[in-house]
Amino acid sequence: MSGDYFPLFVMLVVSVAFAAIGVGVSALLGPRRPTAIKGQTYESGMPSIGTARRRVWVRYYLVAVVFILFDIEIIFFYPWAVVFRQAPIFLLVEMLAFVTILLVGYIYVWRKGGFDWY
Amino acid sequence: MLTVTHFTVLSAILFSLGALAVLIRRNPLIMFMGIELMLNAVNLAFVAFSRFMENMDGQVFVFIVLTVAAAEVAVGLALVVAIFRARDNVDMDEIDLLKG
Amino acid sequence: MLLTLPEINLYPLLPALIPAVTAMLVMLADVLLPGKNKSWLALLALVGLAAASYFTVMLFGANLSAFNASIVADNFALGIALVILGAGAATILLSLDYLRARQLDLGEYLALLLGAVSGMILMALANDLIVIFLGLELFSLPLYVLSAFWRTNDRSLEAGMKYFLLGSFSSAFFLYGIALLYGATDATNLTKISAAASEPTVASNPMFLMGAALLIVGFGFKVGLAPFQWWIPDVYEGAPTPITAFMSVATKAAAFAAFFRAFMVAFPSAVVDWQFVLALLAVVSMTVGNVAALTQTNLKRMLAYSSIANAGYILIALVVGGQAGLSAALFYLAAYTVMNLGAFGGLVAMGQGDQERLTLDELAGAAQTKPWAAAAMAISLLSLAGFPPFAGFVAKFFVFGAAVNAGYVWLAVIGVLNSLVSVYYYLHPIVKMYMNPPAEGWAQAPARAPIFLAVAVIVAVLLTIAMGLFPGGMLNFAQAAMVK
Amino acid sequence: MSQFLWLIPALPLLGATINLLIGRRLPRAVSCWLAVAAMAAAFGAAVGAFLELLALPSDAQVIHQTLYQWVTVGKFSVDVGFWLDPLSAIMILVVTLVGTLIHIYAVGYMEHETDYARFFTQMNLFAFMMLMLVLADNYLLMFLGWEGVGLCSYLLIGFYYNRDNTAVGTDEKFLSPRSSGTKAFVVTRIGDFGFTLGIILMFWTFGSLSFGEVFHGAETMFQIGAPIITIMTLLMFLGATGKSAQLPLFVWLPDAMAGPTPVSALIHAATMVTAGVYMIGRSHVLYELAPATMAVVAVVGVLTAFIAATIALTQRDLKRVLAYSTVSQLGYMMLAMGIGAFSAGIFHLMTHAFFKALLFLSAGAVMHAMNDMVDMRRLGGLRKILPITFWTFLIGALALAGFPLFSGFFSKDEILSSAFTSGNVALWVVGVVTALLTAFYIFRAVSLTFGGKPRWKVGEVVTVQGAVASELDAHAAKGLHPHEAKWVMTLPLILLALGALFAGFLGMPAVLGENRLARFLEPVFQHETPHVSAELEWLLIGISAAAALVGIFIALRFYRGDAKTPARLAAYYPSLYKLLLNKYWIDQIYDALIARPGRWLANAFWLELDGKIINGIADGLGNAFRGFGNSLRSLQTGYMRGYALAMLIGVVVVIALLVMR
Repeated sequence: MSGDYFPLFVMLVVSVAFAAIGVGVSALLGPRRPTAIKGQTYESGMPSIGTARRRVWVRYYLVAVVFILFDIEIIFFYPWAVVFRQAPIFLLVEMLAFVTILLVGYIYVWRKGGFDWY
Repeated sequence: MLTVTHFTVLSAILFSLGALAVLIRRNPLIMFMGIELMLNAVNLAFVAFSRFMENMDGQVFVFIVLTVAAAEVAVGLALVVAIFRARDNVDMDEIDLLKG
Repeated sequence: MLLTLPEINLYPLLPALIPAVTAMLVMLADVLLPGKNKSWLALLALVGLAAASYFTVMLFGANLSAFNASIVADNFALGIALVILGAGAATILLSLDYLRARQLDLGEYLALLLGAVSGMILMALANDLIVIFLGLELFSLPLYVLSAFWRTNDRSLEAGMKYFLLGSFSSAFFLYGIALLYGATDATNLTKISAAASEPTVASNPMFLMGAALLIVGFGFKVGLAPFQWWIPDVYEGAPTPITAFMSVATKAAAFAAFFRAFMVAFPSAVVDWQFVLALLAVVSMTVGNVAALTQTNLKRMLAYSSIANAGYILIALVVGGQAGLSAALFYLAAYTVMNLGAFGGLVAMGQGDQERLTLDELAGAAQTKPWAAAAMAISLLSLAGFPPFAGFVAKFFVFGAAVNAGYVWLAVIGVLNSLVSVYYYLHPIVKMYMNPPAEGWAQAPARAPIFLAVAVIVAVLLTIAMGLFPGGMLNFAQAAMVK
Repeated sequence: MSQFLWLIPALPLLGATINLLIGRRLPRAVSCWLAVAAMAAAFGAAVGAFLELLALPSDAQVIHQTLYQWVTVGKFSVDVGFWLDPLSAIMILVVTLVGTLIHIYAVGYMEHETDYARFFTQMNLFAFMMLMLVLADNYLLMFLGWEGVGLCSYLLIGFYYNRDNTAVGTDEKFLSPRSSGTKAFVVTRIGDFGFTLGIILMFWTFGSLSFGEVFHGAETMFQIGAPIITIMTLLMFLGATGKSAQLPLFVWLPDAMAGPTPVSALIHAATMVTAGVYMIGRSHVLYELAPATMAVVAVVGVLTAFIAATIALTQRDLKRVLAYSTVSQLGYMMLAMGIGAFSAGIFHLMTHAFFKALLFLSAGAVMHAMNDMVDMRRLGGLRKILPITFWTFLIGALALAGFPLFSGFFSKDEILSSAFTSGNVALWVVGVVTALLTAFYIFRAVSLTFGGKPRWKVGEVVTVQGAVASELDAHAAKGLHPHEAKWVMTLPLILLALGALFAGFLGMPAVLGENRLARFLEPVFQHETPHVSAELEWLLIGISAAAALVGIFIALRFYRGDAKTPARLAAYYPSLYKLLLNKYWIDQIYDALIARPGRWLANAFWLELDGKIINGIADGLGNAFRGFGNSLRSLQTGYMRGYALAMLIGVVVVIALLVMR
């Protein structure tokens, strides 16, 4: 039983080692001359403003919640995809019904202004 | 060799930890995490039973539970935000207008 | 992996499905159609509930089941579904002016309410623990939101938060119970659990017993049995009054329906000796509810404690079990629904603008300023107190009679003692309304109750009287209802 | 007619409904006379039913009408049905006749009351409930009436809810109408609990609640002395002690006098309080199977009669004298029930309904004339001013005292001689002594109220203690100007006086004539009057008459004109006088036994109680429950985490209970 997972284990070790070696070697060998500007948080080239530990606009929470709700529905797609070939028409109709319900929610959020980015 | 008992015990421990979090924390978000932990402990039990009884139903239940948990998160966060807006504080020990 | 296609027969599910579809239609209509005044959404919602009621009635006697027997539309479930649909419709009527006075959004409210109705009916129809759980969550989540719906009001928010945290806490226990039963019996279908439990090894498995115990916890929380009743007073007081009315009757009906089915189908009394535990819970609930209600001054809170006590009375019917217990419970739930809606409806009608008259002092002399609301409340409260000839009296007689017939004389005696105690607090508001000079600050000129509200309250009161005077028809119906 | 039995209760219900819905908008006269008309029509219907009953052969004198099936539990069902036999026939005649007269009287008595619609609604509703109680063909329907009359009584005692004190012109402290109503309700509720348990036990035993099936089952299934029947009858008797104000639950009735006087007359004298007696008479089949219960009933009855009579000796409030007298007379009726002299008890119930209603209404006429003042120390000399009232009161007093040939004489004598001939000499002795006391206290009242010189002045303003003169209504502010009332009040007095005079001839002892009433009731009670020799019967009649005459004589000597003799007596025997004046400290004993532990319990839970200490069992029990309730409230802290913890404990307990078993 554990034999089945051995290749997976090897892959895990290799990938961790690869990342660790890359970071470790550059940290050891690279020159280090920190300045105030270099120490700043990377903000895609924009100058960063204020502290990161501040209140976030509450609309972000709304986006997060909507994301969670729609994201979690994806889990139903996996079992569905696994058995899809066995009864394609039936399962397609099922999934259409499912997606339609989601769509109602989507339209509602949209019209209520949940996605407005002002 | 792992038996179903191990999983049952683990899930019971996780469940108790979650319940404990509800009891000892005052921040509703953390209490809520405790509740999520309880639900996931149940998920663990479902998966374990499903695996050992070779009955796939249990795994499907996990999906359902996950969905329900997500919906609970949405409602819970909304409530926390609403309360925070109303009173700038979400300490559950200070929310006691209703009593007696 | 091989897929066996499930038989899809949506017909028995229609009572739950139609409210859900209506909820979606209401949501879409709310956001897609123009216009400021959305009152007609209520009409749409009522039409949906009427359609669901129509199919519910059509399903009577057919005893259909669907989805591998995880949905069973027998007469008991359908009777409960009718009670829930009626409660939902009454709540909509109670809410219209309440919401307008507080400038709350109607569309959202209706969608949530219809969602809750759908979940409750699903729970009543369910014959599978997972479906029961789904139904439970489907109605709990909207109710959490509805409790906090008056979101500028601190009490409403607090009610929602408490309800939410305690509710999900108890749901977790309930779910854990399901998992344990699944582990012990390899099934979540109630009939299959019952079959598995006939093996002694399963029945004596502590996991199995613990699962059953956790189910009691979950159901006990929803119906408001002591010691899981803590949320009830706080949430009932804080939630918007129409929602309190809805919760007190519909939640109870749905959760009791599943409670009855789970314990009468899945755990035959020969296998698990749960009667004693439930009898104990019934006694504690009745006593705690009635005694704590004695000192309340806020009517919503008082009715909350009364709802705890009533959960205890109904539980007696479950302890009795069998045909007699089932029909007694169905009648009691129906009677409780009409009289509680009458009482809460009267309470809503007492308000002016966004001000409510909830305490005994505020209600003083209401018979002069709001004679009709006072009369409706008086009749409903007398019925709740078990005074003949109202519905509550017959319902209590029915439950206690079934208990006596089944040999639970002691339980009936405790019930009677409790209902005698309860008379005090039910009578107190009546005395205040009829025997005290009007409280200061309330308009002397009787403002007419809004028409929708009046319709709901009048229907509830008439039913309270009719079910007391002519319980025959309803009773025959209740007796015809039985779990297959 | 027999199909229309339901009309008898339905008519007052109709009256109540109309007055409830639109009474406020109707002119006063329409509203009032509508209520009277409803009662009169019910009386007409009752007479019709009675005549039809008389036409039936005596071995089948029952009219049974089932309206519909009310509730069904399993194979057993309860009907809404009416049962008219000689017993219920007498009751409906009394209720509707006396009720009609009192309604007429009330039209005059309540003429200054603005809330007349509420009053007549409740009075008619009461009549409906009482008729349901009496006509029911099963115990559940009877229970409906039983609860209903209790509710109406409660509402009507508290009719003057906005007054804290109704005792005009006296320094005595009485409960406010609201508290009195509550007290009545609470105390009778204790009795009702017993009654309910009795009904449950009956249901459990016989599987039925209809009179026919229960009595048939009792006769065929049980021997005399069967324990279950004894328990059942005792529980039902507890209900009767509450409703019919017997020891130890009689404390509510005197306070019930806070209601309007027509209420006192109708509910707390003539009809409702006799419901317990009627119930025992109705259930005589069960009671005859339980000799132990019968003994309890008899002893409780005679003790109540005696104790209430002694308390009545010293009361200063005229209505309270009558109230204690009612308790005492109800004790006589219970005594009759207890010794198996059922028809004698019903006979006394009937005569008492006439003469006690008469006494109350006459007292009401006095109050009407004297601006509601009923403290006898401030009355006196009214004989000339209120001649009709005086004569009617006198007739009522003679009937109550058992003066020969007045109605009360025959009925009381029948009870006493039944007690003697059934071998209960001790009961008989107490009964005769009580009869003497009765004659004494009622003629004390007659003397103090009507005799002697006025102890009041024309134009004197009498008020409730502590009231400010400026708050009086115009009528009361003018002071005392007593005059005889209008015909609406005097006519009922005269008609009732005729009843009090002649009702007794329906049940004359064998040596004087024929006991028609007992013969009429024979199909119900199958009771054979024991044959006694004429000499013994004459002797017993003589002793009864002598007791009455002696009592009247002493009272008239004592209270002739002045009140000095009793003062002298009080000086000689201060402790005895004080004992009686304080009603044996019964309220105080309740306080010590029940109220104090209740408060202690509450304090034990660290609770604040509102500091009002009111006497009586009502508050004692109430406090105990309230204390319990407050302690439960204090658990409901509002802290959600506490709730979660409590729930978790509950989870553990439920698991433990289920898994351990």
